Amino acid sequence: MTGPGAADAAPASALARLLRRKLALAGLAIILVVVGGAVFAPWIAPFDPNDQMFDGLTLEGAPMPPGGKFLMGTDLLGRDLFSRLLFGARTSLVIGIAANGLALVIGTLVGITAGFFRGWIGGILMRFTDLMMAFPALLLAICLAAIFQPSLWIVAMVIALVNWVQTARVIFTETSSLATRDFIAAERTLGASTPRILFRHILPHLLPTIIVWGTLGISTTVLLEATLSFLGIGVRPPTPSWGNIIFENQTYFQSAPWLVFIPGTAIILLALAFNLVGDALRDVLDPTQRGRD
Amino acid sequence: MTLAEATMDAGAATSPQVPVLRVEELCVAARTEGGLKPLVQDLSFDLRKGETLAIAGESGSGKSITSLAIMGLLPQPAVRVTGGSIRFDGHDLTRLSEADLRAVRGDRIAMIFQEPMTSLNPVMTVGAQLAEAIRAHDPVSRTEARRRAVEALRAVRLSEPDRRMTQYPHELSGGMRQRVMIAMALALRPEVLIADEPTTALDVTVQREVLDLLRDLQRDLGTAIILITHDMGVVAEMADRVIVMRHGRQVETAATAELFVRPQADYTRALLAAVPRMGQGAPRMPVTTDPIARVEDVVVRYPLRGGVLGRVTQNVHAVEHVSFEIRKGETFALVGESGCGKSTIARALVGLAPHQGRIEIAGQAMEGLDPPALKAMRRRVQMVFQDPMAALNPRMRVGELIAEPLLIHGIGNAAQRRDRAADLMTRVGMEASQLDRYPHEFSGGQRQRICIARALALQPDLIIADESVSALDVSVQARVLELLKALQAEFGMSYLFISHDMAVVDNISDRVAVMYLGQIVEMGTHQQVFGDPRHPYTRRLIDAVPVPDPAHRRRPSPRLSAETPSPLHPPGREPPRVVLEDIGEGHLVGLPT
Amino acid sequence: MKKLLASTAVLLALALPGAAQDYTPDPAAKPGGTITITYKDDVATLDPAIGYDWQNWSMIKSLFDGLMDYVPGTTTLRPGLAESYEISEDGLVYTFKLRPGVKFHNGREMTAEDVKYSLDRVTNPETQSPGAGFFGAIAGFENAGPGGLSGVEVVDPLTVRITLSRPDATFLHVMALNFASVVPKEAVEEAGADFGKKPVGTGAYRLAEWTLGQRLVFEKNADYWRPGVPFLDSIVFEVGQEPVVALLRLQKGEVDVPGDGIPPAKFTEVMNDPAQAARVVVGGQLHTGYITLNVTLPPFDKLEVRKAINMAINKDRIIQIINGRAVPANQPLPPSMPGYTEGYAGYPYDPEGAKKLLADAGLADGFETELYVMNTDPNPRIAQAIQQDLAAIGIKANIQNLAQANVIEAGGAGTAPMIWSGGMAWIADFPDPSNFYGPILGCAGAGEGGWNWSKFCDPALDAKAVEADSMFDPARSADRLKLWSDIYMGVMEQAPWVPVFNEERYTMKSERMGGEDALYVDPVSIPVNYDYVWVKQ
Amino acid sequence: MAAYLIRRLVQSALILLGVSFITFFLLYVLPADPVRQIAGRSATAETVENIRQQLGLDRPFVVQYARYMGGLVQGDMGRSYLQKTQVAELIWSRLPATLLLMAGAIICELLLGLTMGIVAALRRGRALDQTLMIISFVTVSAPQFVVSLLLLYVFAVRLGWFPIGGYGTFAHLVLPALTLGILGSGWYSRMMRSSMIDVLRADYIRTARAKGLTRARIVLRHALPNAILPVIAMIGIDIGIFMGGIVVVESVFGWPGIGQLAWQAIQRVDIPIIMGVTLVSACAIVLGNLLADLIAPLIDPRIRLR
Repeated sequence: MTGPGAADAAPASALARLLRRKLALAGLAIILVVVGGAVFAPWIAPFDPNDQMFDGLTLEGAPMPPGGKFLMGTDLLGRDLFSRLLFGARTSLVIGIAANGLALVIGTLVGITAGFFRGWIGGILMRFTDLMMAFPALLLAICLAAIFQPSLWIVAMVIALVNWVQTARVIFTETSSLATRDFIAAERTLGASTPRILFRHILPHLLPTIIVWGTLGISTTVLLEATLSFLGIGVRPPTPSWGNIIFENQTYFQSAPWLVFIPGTAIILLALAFNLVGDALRDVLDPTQRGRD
Repeated sequence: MTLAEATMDAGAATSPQVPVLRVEELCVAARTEGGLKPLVQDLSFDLRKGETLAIAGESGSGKSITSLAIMGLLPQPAVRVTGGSIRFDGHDLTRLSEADLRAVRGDRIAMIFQEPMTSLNPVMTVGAQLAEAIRAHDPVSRTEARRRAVEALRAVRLSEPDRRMTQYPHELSGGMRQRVMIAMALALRPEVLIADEPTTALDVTVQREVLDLLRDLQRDLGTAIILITHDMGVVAEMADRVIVMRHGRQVETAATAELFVRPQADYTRALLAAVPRMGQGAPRMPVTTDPIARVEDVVVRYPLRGGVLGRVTQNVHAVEHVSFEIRKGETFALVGESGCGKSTIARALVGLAPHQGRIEIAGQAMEGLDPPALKAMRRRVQMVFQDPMAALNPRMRVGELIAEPLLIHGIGNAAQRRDRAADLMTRVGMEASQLDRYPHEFSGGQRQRICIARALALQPDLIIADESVSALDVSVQARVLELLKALQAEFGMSYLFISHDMAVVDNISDRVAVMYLGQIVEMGTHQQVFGDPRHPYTRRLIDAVPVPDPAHRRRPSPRLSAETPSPLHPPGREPPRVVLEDIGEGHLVGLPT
Repeated sequence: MKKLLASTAVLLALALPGAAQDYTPDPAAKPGGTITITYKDDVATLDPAIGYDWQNWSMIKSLFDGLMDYVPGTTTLRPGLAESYEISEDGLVYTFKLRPGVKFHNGREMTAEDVKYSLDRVTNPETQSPGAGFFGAIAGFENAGPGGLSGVEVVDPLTVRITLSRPDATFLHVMALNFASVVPKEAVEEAGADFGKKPVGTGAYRLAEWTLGQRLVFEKNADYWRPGVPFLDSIVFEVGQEPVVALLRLQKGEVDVPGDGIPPAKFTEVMNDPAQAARVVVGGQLHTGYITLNVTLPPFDKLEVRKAINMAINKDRIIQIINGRAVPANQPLPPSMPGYTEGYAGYPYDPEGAKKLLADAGLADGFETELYVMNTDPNPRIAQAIQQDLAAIGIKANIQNLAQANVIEAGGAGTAPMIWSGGMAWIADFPDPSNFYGPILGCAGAGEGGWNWSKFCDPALDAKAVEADSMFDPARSADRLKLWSDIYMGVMEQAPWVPVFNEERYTMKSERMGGEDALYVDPVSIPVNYDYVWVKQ
Repeated sequence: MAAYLIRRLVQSALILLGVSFITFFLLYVLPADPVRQIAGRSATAETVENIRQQLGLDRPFVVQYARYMGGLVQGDMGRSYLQKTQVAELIWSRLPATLLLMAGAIICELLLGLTMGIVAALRRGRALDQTLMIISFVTVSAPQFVVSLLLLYVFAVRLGWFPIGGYGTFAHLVLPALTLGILGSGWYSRMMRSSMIDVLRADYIRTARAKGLTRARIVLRHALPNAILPVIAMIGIDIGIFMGGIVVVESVFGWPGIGQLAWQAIQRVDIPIIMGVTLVSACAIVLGNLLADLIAPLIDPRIRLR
């Protein structure tokens, strides 16, 4: 008989295994660079990200290309793109983590409740989840953003309200299957209370899934924030976020490609990094996914 | 030309003494992070025309790997042949190209697998899978392939072969699927058939039918069979010669009769000694104490819903009007085949299955208890599950797991609980120093001991052992059974022992109830039930068990292929009730209806 | 007082000295050909009573005619479906003589009944016309409904008499608005609410094909009553095209005129290429971009604060951001509008002075406020430039970057302290100074939900405005314009707005397009006067 | 089967009812007044009130909702506030474009994604597998607008292979469909790969090999139908993602679909259009899921429709 393996047990070794994967390591490195850039932005950034510098524009009002005084060029208001990217990383990360964290909490609560208590509570919760699935997510986000008027935290909340559904479904499926596992039955025969079963026995088993969805979800969130910003309903200017940097400059993709493709690359890299780490975490933490590489 | 005719020719053409397959010094190894790990080492044997060679051994002995190596189906690149040769028809199979191997596979060496449930493609009809196997090697027309497929199904005695062709695997029972597998394997009349645990996943009566079928077909076709099995009973019945393997090495090889009578290796001797045999259960003094648990007229049904409004269209009648009692200090066994409702009763007893009727533990009815009282009652009944790995939370340390019931019921402080856990560990034959390990660090038998220790923690009156030894290797099984007996002697608790294995039940139980389709058809002391079975179903069960003795002569029994009736009934309809009649000294027998 | 057409021209000549009296089409113009024009947004409707968009304004002008019209490429009035008109001495009765023999696209001849029906229809609340308010001077407007306007009478099949309840100097301009277009009753009733999809008018083109959300095709109206026009056989309008994409297609020769003009993103590139720059057409617009300061919300109720903000904005920098496609504004009216106050310097850019004014108002440490802005480029950028300018004098303005509807709502409700008007800004409906006052600076618009987002209401100025609008006599035109100039100077003294710039329109045409440049930046037939442009073959 | 269909349809109707209610409510509380948009700048307060009454927007929320649903039941989605056109007509005229784009995108992503997934599964652990998986990660991580702008820039502007924007011919479809397809393919390839790896490990694949079938036959006839099952369930969900995401791609490529319609309507609070588009999208999602559920048993006979 083969056991499900060590992943069920020791988290330390999970980290060790994670670090052995080159791609995950690359992802972690990117995340560290971005987080570092965000945290130390005030010290690294050569300029104030919101300073519309006089020499940041040509006389005709065109932005400056990369090189020279401005490492990555300037934007349409003559602000230093590199500085804005650094500060924008803060926004994107905050949204990524806050929005996704909130979505994860909502999704987990709904999923675990619906999965464990079948019957009418579970039924209602899952029907509601179905209903949310039927909403065109972006449309819903646009409506919510219009109602609440965008600010950093509102955008995070809107994204969370849209994004929890997938998590809820996954957690629901996992909880339902966990609830039928023998060791949960064993707990019941021992007389364990429902909260004890939920929090001591089921929740720890969901942690890998939650962690994985947490990391994978960050990339989705960063992208959604960028999309909302692209549509003009993201965080408030002049606060830079990677999404609204692109939004503000999107039509200049031909005359000033650096304004679109540098932040675009940054978003891709960050989302890629979170995806790589999340995927590796799934392999390391989730025994059912073991060995797919 | 039928299969039978075809083999007559083949049988006449070759001498039985020429080996069709010769394995020499075979070594198979797996690549792991820690380097090459040998799975099979220096294995050599000959397979002669028309003979059945059994490769027997417990899990991890390398017997299945050997069969995959012969077929060229090792999960490469991780596992591969590292030495030796497999000679077949003048070629070394280990050196053949994939294309050449493909020509051999299925056509000249065929294989059937342990899991009939998963070995057929679920999205293809039986007919398509059969015809495909034929057309892969014989360039015949579709119609001809189909005709031969029907022929093959008929040869494995499947009823309505034409209809089966259009059915999907999930529409067939396990036994029927295994027949389809056999038909597929034998359709092209291979010279060698490798049967890897062909009956392990089947119920004992179905196992009987499949074994009979294999033997009949071999007799007709003259195919050489390599039978991979862990069941010494199957070996004794089927094999001409036996190879006993352990840890990837050949321990002993001998003619079957010889091996059973005069085993040479210590391991073989120990293995044979561990095999439970019917009729060896020591006669026990009848237990006449008061009942600790009483089950009265218990019914468990699960509704199946359907239709537009989700109304109940059918009920699964899992348990139907079952009554019995378990006395203090006795071992009461429930036997029966899969789906007969025996586990459902266990679940009802611990409150996991909603039921009608009355269940009493130590004189107190379970129905209508408030949560605290129910919790208190749960202390008195504990359960040991079939799969110890699944029953132990893999994220908790063994010490926590064993102390968990104490914690739940608020007994003692942390130190006391730990002491108790350490004590229990030693009671079940393990060491207190292992308390901080995780379940996956233990072997299957050790895990089951941990489960038993956990069940003991609350000093229950009744322990329910639901197929608790079925997943274990025989040697481990024997030790766990010994442990259970010893613990009973020491603590005096009762067991409800649930098993499909007649021999095990015969060995451990004081009283036995035989279940069939949710109802008890016969109940009595183990001497009564096994010594004097009255109900036809009980007899069929007992007769079907393979006896680990080559000298044993089986009573000729009718070759059944009837399927088990369904436990599904529309609402309002109930299955006919079995009425039990006491034929003396508490031996209850269901009247045939 | 009775005037024929000739004297009308005199009146107009007084308004705009030196303007042409009528228009002579390009002698080189050749008939025939098809052109392609693109727009980003979909065409909502072609119903002249309803259409009020950038893209359908000029389309409706080509499908329909009103009693009055403008000389192509100018702001000079000329007669349209009316051959002549006379104005009573008290300025309250206008009698229009219709041009005979004008046919609708459905072949029926247009009569005075149609004129009355059209005016009744546009003022009927059931029509939900966004232009109904322009006809407020016609007698019986308050009771307009299914019964029609009491002030509009049919004298005979070719004569319509319109009675006003008060003198209105802008009335002839109103009659040139799209909303005053003449529509055939039977076609409107047949199509019902779908008249906007099946327009029937008297215009130079008729609608040949409309694939919703994709394209419209106009084809030449061969029976058009003006001889010699239009030149083109047909016009294809493609909608849903991003301006940048439209310009790329223009560069590839797939598009003749980008309806939304040259997008900022391509501006420098186009201007730096002499070959392309040669095809760029520049024209003034009757447009002003401004910031409203809500005078009812502290601290904007303090004049010093409003003046300080006026002095804090670096208009040159903002114009640089939009690639210099505007001129700095110092008053509500754009320079090309009659009544513009020449020589007025406005508030200087003087952050130090602004700080001082703030200190005088007791706000030396500045304050925090909100700046509402519509969320389409370049408005958020302009808002950020404004934000930086305000920050320089200690005012922290948070930007509320919202969809158009939400900004309008906040402005109307009076909850928005500051609004940058870009994207929703005032482009004059007709070339008259009064058009910049009533709804956006007068008391009438200052109520809940009105378009006067400053909530600025000065009864004295309002009284002056009423006086100016009653000066219908062309002879007093100069006095009237002076009066308007005074009104706007009065507004500037109280500084409810920060006029920022007057945008200039930069558009482009393909190599093959003919006709003088003014047709491509027509101040009235925005953006293109389709009737007079032609294709070089 | 019929009972299953009916029950699913009833369920779907309930979901749509829920969607309609929530959307209507969100639009009701939206801080923007559609009447001001309709009435225009020159309107008097009286005109505004008149119009408000005519549209019934002065009534309580419940009445408004009931009126809307009453119309909807009779197939009337109302008229656009600003365009005065039947919403049904507006949506109907744009739906083909969106459906075409969606079909193109789904074909694109299935072709790309499934091929990548299958190849990666068969070459598991090799360099090709790693490369394909990194590619699929990049596509999953790329924002729509970056990819669409990039494709537009490279293939339309620079190379001139495709028209820059618009609608009509197959060439117009390529870039927008490719954008959506590339973005979606990453999910499919990853899902297909892991599903395929699972299936290739299944007992019946071992049986198929033991029968001596060719590799191609094993992959195509035995593994693929089994591995594709989870992917089919995904297509239903995918439609939802498309319906949301189509706004960006349609606006970049000037594709006359309902995404653009929705975006313009939101800008102007044209409630009937927003409602209509939301309901049509929700319908598409619900139908997509239903379709996926109906297709699955055709491939896998074990799945019973209950």
